[in-house]
Amino acid sequence: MFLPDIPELMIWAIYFAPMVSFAVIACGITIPRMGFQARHASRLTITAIGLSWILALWALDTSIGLDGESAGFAPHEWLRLFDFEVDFGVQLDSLSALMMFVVTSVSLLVQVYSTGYMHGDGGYARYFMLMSLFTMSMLGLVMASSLLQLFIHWELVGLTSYLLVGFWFHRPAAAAAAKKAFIVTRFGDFFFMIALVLIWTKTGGIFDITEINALAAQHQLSDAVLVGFVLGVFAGAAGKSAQFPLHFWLPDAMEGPTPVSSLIHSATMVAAGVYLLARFFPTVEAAPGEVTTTIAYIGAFTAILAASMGIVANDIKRVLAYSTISQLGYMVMAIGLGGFVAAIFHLFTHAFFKSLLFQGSGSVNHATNTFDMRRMGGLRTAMPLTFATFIIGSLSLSGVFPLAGFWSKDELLLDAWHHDKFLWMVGTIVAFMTAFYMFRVIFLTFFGEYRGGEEVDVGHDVAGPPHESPRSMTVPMIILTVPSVLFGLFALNGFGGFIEGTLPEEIRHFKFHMDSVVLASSTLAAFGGIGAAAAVYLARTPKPEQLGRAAGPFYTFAAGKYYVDEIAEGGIVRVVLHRFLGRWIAAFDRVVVDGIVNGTAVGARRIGDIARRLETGHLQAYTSMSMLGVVVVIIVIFVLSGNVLER
Amino acid sequence: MTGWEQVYHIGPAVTLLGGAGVVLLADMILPRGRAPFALLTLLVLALAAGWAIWHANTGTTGPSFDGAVVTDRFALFFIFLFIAATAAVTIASTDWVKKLDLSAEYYALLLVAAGSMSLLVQGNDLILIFVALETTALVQYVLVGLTRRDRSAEAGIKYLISGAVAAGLMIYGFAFLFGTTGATSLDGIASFVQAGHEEARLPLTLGFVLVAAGFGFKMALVPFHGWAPDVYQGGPTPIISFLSVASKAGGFAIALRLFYTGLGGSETFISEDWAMMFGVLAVASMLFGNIAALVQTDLRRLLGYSSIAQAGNIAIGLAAVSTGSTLGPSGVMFFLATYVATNLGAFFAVIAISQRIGSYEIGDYAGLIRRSPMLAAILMLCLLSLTGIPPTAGFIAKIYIFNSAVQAGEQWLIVLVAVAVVNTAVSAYYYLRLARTMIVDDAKDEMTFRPTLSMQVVLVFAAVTVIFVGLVPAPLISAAQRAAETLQIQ
Amino acid sequence: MTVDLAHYLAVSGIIFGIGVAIALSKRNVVAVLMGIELMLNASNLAFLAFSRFSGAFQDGTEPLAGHTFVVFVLTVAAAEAAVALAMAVLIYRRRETVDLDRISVLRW
Amino acid sequence: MVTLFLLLPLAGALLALFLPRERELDARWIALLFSGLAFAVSIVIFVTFDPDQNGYQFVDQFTWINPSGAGFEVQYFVGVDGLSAPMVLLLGLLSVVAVLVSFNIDERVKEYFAYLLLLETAVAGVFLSLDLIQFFLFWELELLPMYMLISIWGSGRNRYSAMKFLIYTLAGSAFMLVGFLVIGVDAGTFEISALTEMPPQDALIPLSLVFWAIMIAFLVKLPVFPVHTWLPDAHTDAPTAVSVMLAGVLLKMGGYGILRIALPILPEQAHDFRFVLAAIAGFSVLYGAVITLQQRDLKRLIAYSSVSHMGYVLLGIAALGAVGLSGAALQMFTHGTITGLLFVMVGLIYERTHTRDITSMSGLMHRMPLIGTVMLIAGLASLGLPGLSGFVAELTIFLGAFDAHPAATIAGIFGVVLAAGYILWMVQRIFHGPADEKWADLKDANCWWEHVAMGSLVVVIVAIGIFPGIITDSIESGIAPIAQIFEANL
Amino acid sequence: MDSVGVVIAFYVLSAITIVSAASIFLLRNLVHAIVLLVVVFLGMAGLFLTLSADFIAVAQILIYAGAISVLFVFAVMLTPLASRDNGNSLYAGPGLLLGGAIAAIVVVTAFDVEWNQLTGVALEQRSFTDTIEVIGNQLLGPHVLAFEVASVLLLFALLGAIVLVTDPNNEDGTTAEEEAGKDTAVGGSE
Repeated sequence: MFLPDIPELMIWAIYFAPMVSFAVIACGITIPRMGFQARHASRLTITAIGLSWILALWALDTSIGLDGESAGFAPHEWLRLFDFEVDFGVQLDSLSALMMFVVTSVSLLVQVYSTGYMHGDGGYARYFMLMSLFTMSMLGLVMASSLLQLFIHWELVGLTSYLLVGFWFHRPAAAAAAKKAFIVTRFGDFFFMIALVLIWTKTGGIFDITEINALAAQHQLSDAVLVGFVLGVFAGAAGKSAQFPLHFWLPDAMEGPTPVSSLIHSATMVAAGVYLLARFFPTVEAAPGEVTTTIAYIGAFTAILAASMGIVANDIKRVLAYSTISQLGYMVMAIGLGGFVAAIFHLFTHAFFKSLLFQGSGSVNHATNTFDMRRMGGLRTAMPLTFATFIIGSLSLSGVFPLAGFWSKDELLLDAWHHDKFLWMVGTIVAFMTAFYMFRVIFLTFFGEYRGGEEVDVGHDVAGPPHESPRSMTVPMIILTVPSVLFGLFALNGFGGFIEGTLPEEIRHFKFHMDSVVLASSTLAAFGGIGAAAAVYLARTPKPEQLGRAAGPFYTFAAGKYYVDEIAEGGIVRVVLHRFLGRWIAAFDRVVVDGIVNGTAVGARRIGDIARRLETGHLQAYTSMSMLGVVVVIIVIFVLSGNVLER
Repeated sequence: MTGWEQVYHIGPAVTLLGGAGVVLLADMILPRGRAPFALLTLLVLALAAGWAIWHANTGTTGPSFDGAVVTDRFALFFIFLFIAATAAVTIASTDWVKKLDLSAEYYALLLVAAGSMSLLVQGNDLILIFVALETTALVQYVLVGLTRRDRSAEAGIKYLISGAVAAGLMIYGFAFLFGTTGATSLDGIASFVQAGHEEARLPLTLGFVLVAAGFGFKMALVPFHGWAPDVYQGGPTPIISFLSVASKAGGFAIALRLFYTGLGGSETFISEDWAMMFGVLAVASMLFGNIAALVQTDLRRLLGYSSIAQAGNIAIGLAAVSTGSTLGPSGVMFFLATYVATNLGAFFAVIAISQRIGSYEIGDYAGLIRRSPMLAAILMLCLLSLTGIPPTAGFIAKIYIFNSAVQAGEQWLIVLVAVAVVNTAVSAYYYLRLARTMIVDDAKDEMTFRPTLSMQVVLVFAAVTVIFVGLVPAPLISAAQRAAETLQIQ
Repeated sequence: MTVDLAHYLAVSGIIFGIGVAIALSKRNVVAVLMGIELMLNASNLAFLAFSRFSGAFQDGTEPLAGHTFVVFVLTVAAAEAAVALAMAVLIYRRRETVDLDRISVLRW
Repeated sequence: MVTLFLLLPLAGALLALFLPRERELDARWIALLFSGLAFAVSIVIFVTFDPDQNGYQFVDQFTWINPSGAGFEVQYFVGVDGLSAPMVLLLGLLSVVAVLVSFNIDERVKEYFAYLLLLETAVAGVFLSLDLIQFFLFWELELLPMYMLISIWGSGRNRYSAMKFLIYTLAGSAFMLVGFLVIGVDAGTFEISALTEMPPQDALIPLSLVFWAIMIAFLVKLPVFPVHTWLPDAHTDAPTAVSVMLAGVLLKMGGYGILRIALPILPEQAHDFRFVLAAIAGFSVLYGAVITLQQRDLKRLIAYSSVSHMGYVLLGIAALGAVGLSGAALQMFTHGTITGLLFVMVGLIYERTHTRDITSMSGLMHRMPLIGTVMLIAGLASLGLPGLSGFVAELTIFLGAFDAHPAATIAGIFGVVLAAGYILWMVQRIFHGPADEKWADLKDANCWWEHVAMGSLVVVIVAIGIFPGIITDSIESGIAPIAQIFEANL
Repeated sequence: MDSVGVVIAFYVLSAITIVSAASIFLLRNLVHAIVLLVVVFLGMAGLFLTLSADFIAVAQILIYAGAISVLFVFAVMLTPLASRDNGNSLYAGPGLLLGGAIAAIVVVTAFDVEWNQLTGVALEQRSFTDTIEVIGNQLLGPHVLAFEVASVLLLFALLGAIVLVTDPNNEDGTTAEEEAGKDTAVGGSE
């Protein structure tokens, strides 16, 4: 629009800049002789991502100039093995350009934030190495032109998520959470991979996303294939985007450093699932209606389920995590309802304010050394900047006019209103709950008396009374308030048209409008939530304990996270897989399969023992054997030759 | 043909038998215990070998003594084997003989055994075969009891009585063959069988089964094997080493001659009967020998069972004989040739080791590789060859004989081969367990030792043969092939 | 009433069977050797009967070859008996027994 | 060139064996030199190999055994095609790695390296042989060094495991020999390429039986359920370098054999039984993975994971399509490097902690970050993480197999999830968690040979993960003729 | 053979031979058994005579009834401490069974097979008048080699028998157990 069209090489540079940073830091760590120091790592990373950000802006600019349509770069050959032909390329259209912009900007801010948050940590260089790797992978994911390329980076972001959640691997909880995160998402990827193999097989070897979408849109794929493919892709997305029933890894993943949560588990990676569905939106649309409805309902259910858990969680980060799940549920619901633009728009705004909120929680943690809200309180005086930014983020998330969250959520609920009133109701309730738990957090954390924090946690050398975080942390937060407040205005400014540029003409049907019922109800829900939270946690009428008691089993259920963890981990994995299947199969292997082998050996020796007893040492046993042999052989031959018996 | 020409045809045998007399004479003439009997024996063997080579080079073939004997490559092949085995045993047993008071008799008996076996393989007439076989047998009985120690005597009497019973069976079988076919010469029997006298099937069957019992005793095939472990354990080891190869080879040679030439070879009305009989005996031998060997702790006894199992392997070649190609016989011959080298190597190593450590228990062989690397290495090589693991001669021999059985083109032969190959896996257990004991386990006694020079010579020779044939088997296979061709009826 | 080959063979077979039975079931070495001699005798009878009756002799083969064979069997039997008895004496010197049931140090 | 690759390690083995005892440690350098030279040769072979050219390259051929008139012509016939070229490269690489990780062997050094190099020669022979009998020879030759290496330098129940390995392989290969003989006899040649051009139409026994007779040996070696139980035992008790070789190249002999022999020679039978193979494959993947989840012993865990991973190879083969087959070949290569690396790492860990019990370890990452990182990389590669070599191979297999065997493929894909489970569980238990006092003295990898061994494999894993084209060109040219058989006729 | 005398002779001699042979099995005294063995040999010789095998019959009497029986008597005398009974071994049952089986097989075969045998005139024409001459010609003619080998056989049987009964230099003071110990290392470190 403003600049000349970006050449392909520059888009690749967006991807390669963090990769170079990663490689250099990796070499620096493993080869001690290079004289690499920790502080180089953060500088390198920030520089690289900064470069990527600038280029991403250029790309976005170009894409806007193209009205969001694909720039159509030719892919490059990666692998040729008979029919297995894979080409890697970059996709520059509205979706990827937007995602690149989101990823690079959030990443850049988080890197800056991290220099403060991770200051003095033993794994400082490693941290930035992994962050570079993550950024690279995420960029690779969003710019991929081939499904396989997308999948590869999909897995890579999973890996970096694993490594970063388990960054403080000495903490058993972190190590366990990392493993859990990886395996649960991998379980989703299982279906994704089936989908990938299925589509390759059924299309005769096509991996190119555009081509797949085109085939689906032209109804050249059978319904069965479409159902299989879409459900598989959705399962993969559900794993990554923490949709029910694969949602339970995300709260645990909060064991990672907070900037990681801020970048990966709120803004980018978890949104990759939504991105994936959006990427295949034409295919999803082509699939039978039941499929999309299923997707929508799962999204809605996830949204309300996560929100209910968020209300009762005491860990600030976990509340945010549940909130993330809930918001992702919104987006998935939107996709399922055909609300392509709404989903992406919400993804876009959510990335910024959720990242902001996480950074705020990190800042709080920096001061108090805890994430437990019961140990906080009254921080608004000690940390005014954090407080202010957190409030803005919360308001945006709650959907208060005219902040970014309001616009995107409104689009979303509008879609629901048009397609399915029940889902709209659910969405509105979730909006209420969102406002409630967000302001519960605010009241518990920033209002009231300070309740003491916690002793120094490993990896942090900050102690003493709470105080404002260093500038390296506050500045990114302040910067993030800008998109949290303003970016909703794009809704008025052709965002929909731009973002639909990626879709084929036939299914572009976005038109910006507002519906008074939806508008009113959502605004009511938001303020109702805020008010309710104020009543309970600020005015303490009714007291939260009373409320909990009143809710009775619901409260217990929600506080127990609906026992999904227990069922999945304890039930399925431990009991079914380990105790039942695993143990029995292992025993079967040991006793039966190996037993037959050893039994054969033992049996052979036994028979050998018997056989050698035939050699009694008595000569006449031997001669008798000879005679017996002769007699038997003669008789057998006589009988066989038939001469004797016939007569 | 003049008398001398006839004697020329059986030159090697005559030399050996005459040599035995010379040795005995030398014992009488020279002062007791001084005479270089071993050298004399080797000289006789060298002469015999020279004569046999002369035969081979001049291509002397054909019957003599009115068809009682034939001189052909088949016989020469085995004569070479006997001479080689006898020479090796002679060299290897020089130390052992020093402690024996009967060295002249020992060498003379060895030479007679070799000579009579040479005649045996040349034999083409039941009478000569019978006499030569009995001579061999009697001499071997005496040899086994030669030390006149307790176990030697027990081994001797067991060997003798088993042998006598076997001989009784065999001669009864000869009677039926003779009576049914009206001939004592193998050619006569062959022409009768080939004429297809189906009505004579029963007595012929009776005859060849009884004869097979007699030969089976020599070959140590199940169920005529009973003597083997006891005799191997009790007899004097050098003599057993001779017995284990030469006697077995003689048994197989005469079985080939009789069944292949005498009974008219393949495609007679009884060929399938006896081929299958040998097949069954082969299976039984392999199974029994290998299974029973699994639990042995005495090395000589182990080798006894092993020899039964190996006899089963070789008998596959006998079973494959019925096809008319030379593969079966050549398989038997090639296998036997490698078996001679392998088994002699193993036995000599065992002798050399046990002379020092005074035990034949497998457990006492622990850590031998450190005490005497050469002996342990050679013994291991021979065990590998017995198992049939490359690059040893035993590997090629097994493959070759299995191949001949498959080439025969009978389904039941493939089953036979399948049993045989599975048995190879079983045999690996005890052969390699021994190898492991020698190489892996810790020695109880760290004192090192070396075999005597004469022993070293034969051991190295055996080892080199095993390896050489394993790598370059073609010449020996060709020799066996050419020898087997002469076995076919002209 | 005629007597032909079958009768002689039957007698031979019975004697052979008795010889086998004795050889297989007597524990005294001398008795066992007696059984073996019976087996040899039985085959001699068979040889002679075949010589006498068999019509299978073709031209140039001598029916009396059976007799010749028997001569050799006799010779071998004698030699074998001699060696066997020497062996029996030898084992007797070592063990003071010729009972085959008790000559079983070598076994298994 | 190819013969040079075969002979170099052998020469090294002999040289090492005859070192004087006081310079025993020099055997390490000899082994490194010769395996390094062989590696260099393998690189030259791989690089100069021309994928666009049909047939075998670098062929050396002469008649080894050809007796007159008998159907037993055996050739020395070696060469590489696109299938064996990567295998040779893998062998060269892993041999060097195996030598490197053995550098601190201090017991019976000469013998150790001699056996190790002999093993390399034997495996090289398997990959290079183009004659069935020669193939079988090398197949069997590999047994002895493996047996000795596990027996002497192994730990735990090493004797049991070594014997189990031996008997299992022998029993499997026994039937293979029968199959080879039946095919060879029927066709009159043992040359693989000739047999490939004219697959046998009819044989003495049903060809489907022949097919399974041959397959059983390969399936044992691969190994798949239910003939896999030798693998965990052998791995657990073997020394590090042997585990590396075993997992890295020996298992590949099975898959290679199927691709080289079973499929091209008996395509119709393979086609008939493809569902059985796929079922075995799919079941093995899940079965192995589920059992892996139960393991507490580090080596057993990786061993069982190999069972699971080699199931993929069979799955790719069962697809009988170009993509599936090349996936199988690719998986063999990548699994070789990955599991090789895993065993190297396990060896390094075991060397330091003297335990393989996963539950007794914790927080080792604090003490040895480098080992932990490399182990993590290896583990991630093993669970099929994109960007590392395992992914490409597994994906290729899935793509190739899905159309033919959807259920088995889905089972295979689920195996990837389970793989994530056991690998991450292992990493978590060993490396993560608080540092344990008892491991306070552990040192990270600090010797150059450890660095080189780890580094080289990591480089290969990453390189192939990112640029699979490095070896796919070669594999494509190797698989194309095999795939053509199936596409053209069936 | 139709001649009544021959038929009667055959049956009588057969009966004597078979009964005597069976008695060897049944008798409990070894010396009595040897006596009966001589009877068997003599009966056999008679049967040989009915087959016109006069030379063999004579040889049978000389060698078997004469020499070999004496050998047996010697053997019995040379083993004075061994038991004199003719007891059955552990394998009497199988032995009897197998003996019966082989006998039955031969008898069945004998009567089952249609033998290619001479009858009547042809049988009469087969003249076994001068068997000695023919046997002599055979022995020195086609079977001369066997004849020579038989001499070697006899010589070495003689030698063997002598060798076996000669005691080794160390006069027997050792018991079986000590021998057994030494035996394990034949030619070993004595």
